[in-house]
Amino acid sequence: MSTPVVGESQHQIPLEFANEEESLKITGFWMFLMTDMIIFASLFAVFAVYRSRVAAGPTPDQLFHLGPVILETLLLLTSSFTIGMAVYYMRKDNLAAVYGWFIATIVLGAGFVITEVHDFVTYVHLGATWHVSGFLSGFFVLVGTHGSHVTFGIMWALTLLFQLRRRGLTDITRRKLFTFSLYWHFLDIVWVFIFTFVYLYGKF
Amino acid sequence: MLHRHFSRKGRRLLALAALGVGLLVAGCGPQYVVLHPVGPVGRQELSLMEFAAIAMAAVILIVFVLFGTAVVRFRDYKGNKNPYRPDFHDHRLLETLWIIVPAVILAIIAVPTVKTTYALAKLPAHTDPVTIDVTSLDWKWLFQYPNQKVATVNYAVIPTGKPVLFELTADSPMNTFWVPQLGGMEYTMPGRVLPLWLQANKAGVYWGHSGQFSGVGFEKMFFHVKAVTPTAFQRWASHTHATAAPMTMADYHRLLHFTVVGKQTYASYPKDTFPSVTHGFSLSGGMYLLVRNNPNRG
Amino acid sequence: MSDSLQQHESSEESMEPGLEFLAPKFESEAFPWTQIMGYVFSLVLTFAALLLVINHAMAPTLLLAVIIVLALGQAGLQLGVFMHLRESRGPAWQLLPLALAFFIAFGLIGVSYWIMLFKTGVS
Amino acid sequence: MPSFVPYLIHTLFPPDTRQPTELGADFMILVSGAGIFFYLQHFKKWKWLWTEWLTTVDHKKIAVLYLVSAVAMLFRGGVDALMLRTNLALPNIQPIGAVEYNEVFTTHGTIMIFFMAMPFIFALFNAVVPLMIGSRDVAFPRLNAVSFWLFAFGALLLNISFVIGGSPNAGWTGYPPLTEIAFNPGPGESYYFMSLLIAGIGTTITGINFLVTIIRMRAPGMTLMRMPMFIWTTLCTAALIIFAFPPLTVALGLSLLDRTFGSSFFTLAHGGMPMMYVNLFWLFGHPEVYIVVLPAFGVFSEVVSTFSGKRLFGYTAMALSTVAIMFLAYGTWVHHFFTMGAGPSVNAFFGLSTMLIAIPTGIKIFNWIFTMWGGRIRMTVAMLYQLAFIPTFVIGGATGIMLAVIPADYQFHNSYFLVAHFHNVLIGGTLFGLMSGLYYWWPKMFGYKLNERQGTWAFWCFAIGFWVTFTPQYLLGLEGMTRRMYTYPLGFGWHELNVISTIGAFIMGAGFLILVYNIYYSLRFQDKDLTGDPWDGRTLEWALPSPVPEYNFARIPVVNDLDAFWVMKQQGVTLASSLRAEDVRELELPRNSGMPFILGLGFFIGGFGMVFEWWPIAIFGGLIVVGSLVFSAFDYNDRKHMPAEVIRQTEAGLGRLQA
Ligand code: HEA
Ligand code: HEA
Ligand code: CUA
Ligand SMILES: [Cu+2]
Repeated sequence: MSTPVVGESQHQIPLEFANEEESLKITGFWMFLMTDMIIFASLFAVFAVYRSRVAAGPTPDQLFHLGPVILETLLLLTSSFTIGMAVYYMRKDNLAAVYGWFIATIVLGAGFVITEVHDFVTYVHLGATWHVSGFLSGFFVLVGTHGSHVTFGIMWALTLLFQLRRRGLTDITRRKLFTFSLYWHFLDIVWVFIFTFVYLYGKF
Repeated sequence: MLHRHFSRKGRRLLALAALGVGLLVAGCGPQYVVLHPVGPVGRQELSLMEFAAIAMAAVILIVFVLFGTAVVRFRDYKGNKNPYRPDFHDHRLLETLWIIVPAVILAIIAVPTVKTTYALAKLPAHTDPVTIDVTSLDWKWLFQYPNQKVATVNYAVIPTGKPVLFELTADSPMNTFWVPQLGGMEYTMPGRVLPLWLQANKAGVYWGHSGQFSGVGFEKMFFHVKAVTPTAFQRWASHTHATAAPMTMADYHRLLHFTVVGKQTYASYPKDTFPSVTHGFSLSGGMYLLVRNNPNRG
Repeated sequence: MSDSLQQHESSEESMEPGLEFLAPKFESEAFPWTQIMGYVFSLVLTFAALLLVINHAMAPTLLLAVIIVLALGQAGLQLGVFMHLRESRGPAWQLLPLALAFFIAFGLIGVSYWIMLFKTGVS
Repeated sequence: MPSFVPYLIHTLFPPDTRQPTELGADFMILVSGAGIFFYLQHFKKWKWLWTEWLTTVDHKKIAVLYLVSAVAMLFRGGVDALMLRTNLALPNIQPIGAVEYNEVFTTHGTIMIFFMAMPFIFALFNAVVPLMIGSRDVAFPRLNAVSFWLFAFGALLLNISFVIGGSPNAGWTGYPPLTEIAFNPGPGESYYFMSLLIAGIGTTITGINFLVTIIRMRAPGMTLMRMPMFIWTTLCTAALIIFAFPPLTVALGLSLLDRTFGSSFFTLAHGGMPMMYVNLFWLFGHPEVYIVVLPAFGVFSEVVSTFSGKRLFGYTAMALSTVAIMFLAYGTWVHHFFTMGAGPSVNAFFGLSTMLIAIPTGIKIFNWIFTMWGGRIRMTVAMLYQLAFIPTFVIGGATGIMLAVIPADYQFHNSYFLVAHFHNVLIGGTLFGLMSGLYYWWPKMFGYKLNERQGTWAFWCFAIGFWVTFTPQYLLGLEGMTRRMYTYPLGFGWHELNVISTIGAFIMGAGFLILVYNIYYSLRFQDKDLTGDPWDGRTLEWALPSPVPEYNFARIPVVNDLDAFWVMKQQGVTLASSLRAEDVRELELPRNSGMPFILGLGFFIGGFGMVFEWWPIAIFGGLIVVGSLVFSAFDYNDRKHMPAEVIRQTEAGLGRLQA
């Protein structure tokens, strides 16, 4: 089905790019990531402006504890590495290794989400809901949007796991795994900025 | 000679149109408030407007002449003797020209624009302005005079020949404060005080209106600015302070209701009804109590 | 054999003059060194920022600038190492929009902030 | 359940929806709905509807769907406009009161921009972009259908607000705190936010789709600098969409959170900051106005060169100026709130960046004029719109520059001068462009031309009506009349000009009626166009028969120059004359799918539930959405084969296959 690519590079092109249509989807996914990036940028802009609008609520410094945040960062960075390894082994046609790294990614991601939810619940118990101030609204929505992206990613990964089991590494499942990895790394990048700009800067 | 006919008819039409517009604008009545400013702010804005309008007229003229010529000369009719030149599709000189000419025109407009923008942002030096705190409410205007201590609703009195500093805020959705004959508008926003200075050099009553839609009563947000001589102004202030009733907190809360009211005058007003820097930006209105009787719907 | 939606084969023939930098590059390695090094560096960058902040190592504005630079480094790392940024079939068209996206993203954050500072003139 | 029923009635049909106009609308909707139902039932067309239209992923059919919706929405928005103008015709007359007027101008603006201009543009994109670049489809056919259904259901959601629950009433810009629940209880504004969110997702997908289509799927040999100008503008529009819609999504989403879940983004209290919404909205809103005008520029570029019989003048400059406009469009948004006190430096910066746009736009204007220069201009309806466009748009642009003169804008802002400016560019630019494209590409889409004589009449009504309507509004602005007033007192001298303006609006309305009749008449009586090239066109879409077969190109053409088809005609080798039987191969085409429709329906149901805060319904809708996504993740069967023999027969039937 896949049209061969002309010329020298044919044997070097990974299978997920080899099929014209599947490779279109990768380009399309990059474009999607750009829109998502602007979404996050808008939320960052909101947060930047609202950072000092704490009304009667807590300031960032009073609110944040770095402990859980460092844990979340570690989990997410590691999962970014593991999904990178999954793609590496995918290109080596090593299905068993792909499984291993991929499942590790899902588990780490789940760990991230659980930690974050726990963290949020703590804040809410302290009375710091998003109703209280512009700052808290900005905070919860920025970080929460990232968190729900991760959650969505985990669900996506599960459907993908299922497809991998049924179909093995075809050009389509490869492309899907590859786009998933793009998504995941992208979330990692966003997190790094959240970590820096929300949490670390909050501790100034 | 079809195109001759066309262009003569066109010219006649053009002349007629010009006459019409000319009559409307040049002989314009006093209702063209933007064109009849009575103070330095409005006047500066008007002169920039005129300047830009002239520049734009030049641009429009150039385009229209070229466009008209092209259409008249190159229509597809039998016997059109004008050359058909399908390969005429690039011309370095022309293309440079229509980058440079607009750029120059824009530069000419841009310089005074920026200058005036900065100039209007500063109060004239060596003047002590009268300060008026303006709060837009649903759907009325509250004017408070921090120095004279009086307050009015839906009208303001200002001295002539002096800059007046309006400090604008809102205890309601946004509006803009606009008195066309004095000068341009500025938003009134909750949680923020924006300064706007205006000046009237001629005594008179000038109407103002909100420029930003704020619900069903928005259309009724007309108010008047009465410019009187400085002595008359002082007299008015002290007379009002002495004779009118004071505004209580309850009065203020009544003003917050979604209503349209007439002119009102108060001898004094509770502090904290206008956000001051020391108080942060919290009005004591308590808008949220009033949700129920909102006539925005039905 | 059947045609897909698009019949033409591409890659190098559609590389237009001036756009050579979009030529794709594919990575392949016998052992995942790049990935591992990428991981290590990402940890280093993160903890560097963390330590700087915890120790209040410099003046706040400078510190903010430094940790943002570190975050940008991290972003570059993820994009370059893990996201196979330059890979594509045909020209790597994602590069141009990506550059634009970064520009717009930072522009909109910075300029929004600038607007909301309200450096209103009248005083 | 007697206690349940009054509650339902009160929520769905609150008192303010029980007004004569709305009851009339209810009635019309019921009647036309019933009419459609019985038509389908009687002629047993349900299956046809489902297989041919609701599940289609063919870009040409999606184009038709977009077009039909856009014309319907032009009608809706136009009727709204006539209601506005009627109310303003004379001082203190109030055929409709304040409450309704506010709803009407809000829906007028929202519908015209989001549900008329946007789908109209997408109709043209879908109809011709793949054909122009020599491709068999867009990059993601199924997502293309998803886009359409998200748009359609978003539009439906906004449109039912008029009869169920209450319309939005805070302007097309929806500034808080007026849209906050404290000032705007009831479902109206939630409808606005929800429907724009849904349609916005669809639009974003369209942007991605066409961007990828254009950068990846051009025919061999069609380098960037050989792309037709319409493709350039589509490309830049798509890029604008990708980067402009996310801020809108955020602005709408945060407002919805404020309204429904009690967050404090734009509220009066709790440190909320309404201006941030304004900032985000215009971060989208300004690019948006170029999103709707760039495609029109593209149409004009095609039309002017076709009907002047000349290559587009200054092609390179045209392409680069499009790109320049795209870039600059992101950097000017603050000019919509110069009067919000951001300070002279911010204002000066954005005033200058705004003025800069005049340069690339001017390049375009002059290039169009010089395309005509030395040509032979054929006065078709499409070309008439082009001719009306140039002077109209230049004046609209010039008044735009006057608005960009910051201190002048302090006086112009939100006055009728502004209203006149933006109708001048939106109608003179966008609407005229869309009309031009409609007449130009209609034969390609449907296989016959629209009647030119009637088209000319409609054109003159639109053009003259336009000037009569909006010239007086400039003067009204100078008289100090502000926008969004449902009526005005006598004594300001505003009535004379308002009467004239209203008369003009009705002249435009007459134009619209003629247009509708023109479509109806042409459908019945116009001859079929058998050539596929009725205008002596220059670009690849005219190389195909009309209407175009499902697979577009039996064999993908090779492009050697700008105006590919023109060159082919010059050399005497068109696609029609050169296709041999052995060139035809079996094709793989996208397979129809019900998923996009179901997904859109899920969004609609979920959105409806959100609007009324009926959570079971909202969750149900959400589950449909998730279900369709999961389904399509596991659906590997999304293509179908079209045997070579079928294609050979089709082409032979069209007389395009060499024996
Ligand atoms: C199709 C839509 C469209 C287009 C193309 C434009 C084009 C432009 N617009 Fe307009 N605008 C709107 C739609 C559009 N606008 C809408 C809908 C609003 C209001 C929204 C609302 O509040 O509801 C608005 C509001 C608006 C404002 C805000 C005013 C206010 O709220 O106070 C401003 C201010 O700067 C502005 C400026 C401009 C400028 C400078 C251009 C320029 O792009 C124009 C450039 C073109 C030319 C200048 C003509 C051709 C050029 C030449 C012939 C070359 C030579 C020219 C010179 C040397 C000047 N517009
Ligand atoms: C592409 C966009 C577009 C288009 C095409 C139009 C078209 C028109 N607009 Fe619109 N307009 C906007 C976009 C547009 N507008 C926007 C964005 C706003 C701002 C909204 C806001 O403030 O939030 C606005 C606001 C606006 C106002 C200001 C309202 C106010 O501030 O109070 C006015 C007033 O005159 C107006 C008039 C018109 C008229 C007369 C037309 C005419 O061109 C319409 C022509 C009519 C038709 C095409 C159809 C006619 C229908 C029939 C003939 C059927 C008759 C049958 C029956 C009556 C049953 N518009
Ligand atoms: Cu009177 Cu101008
Ligand atoms: Cu704009």
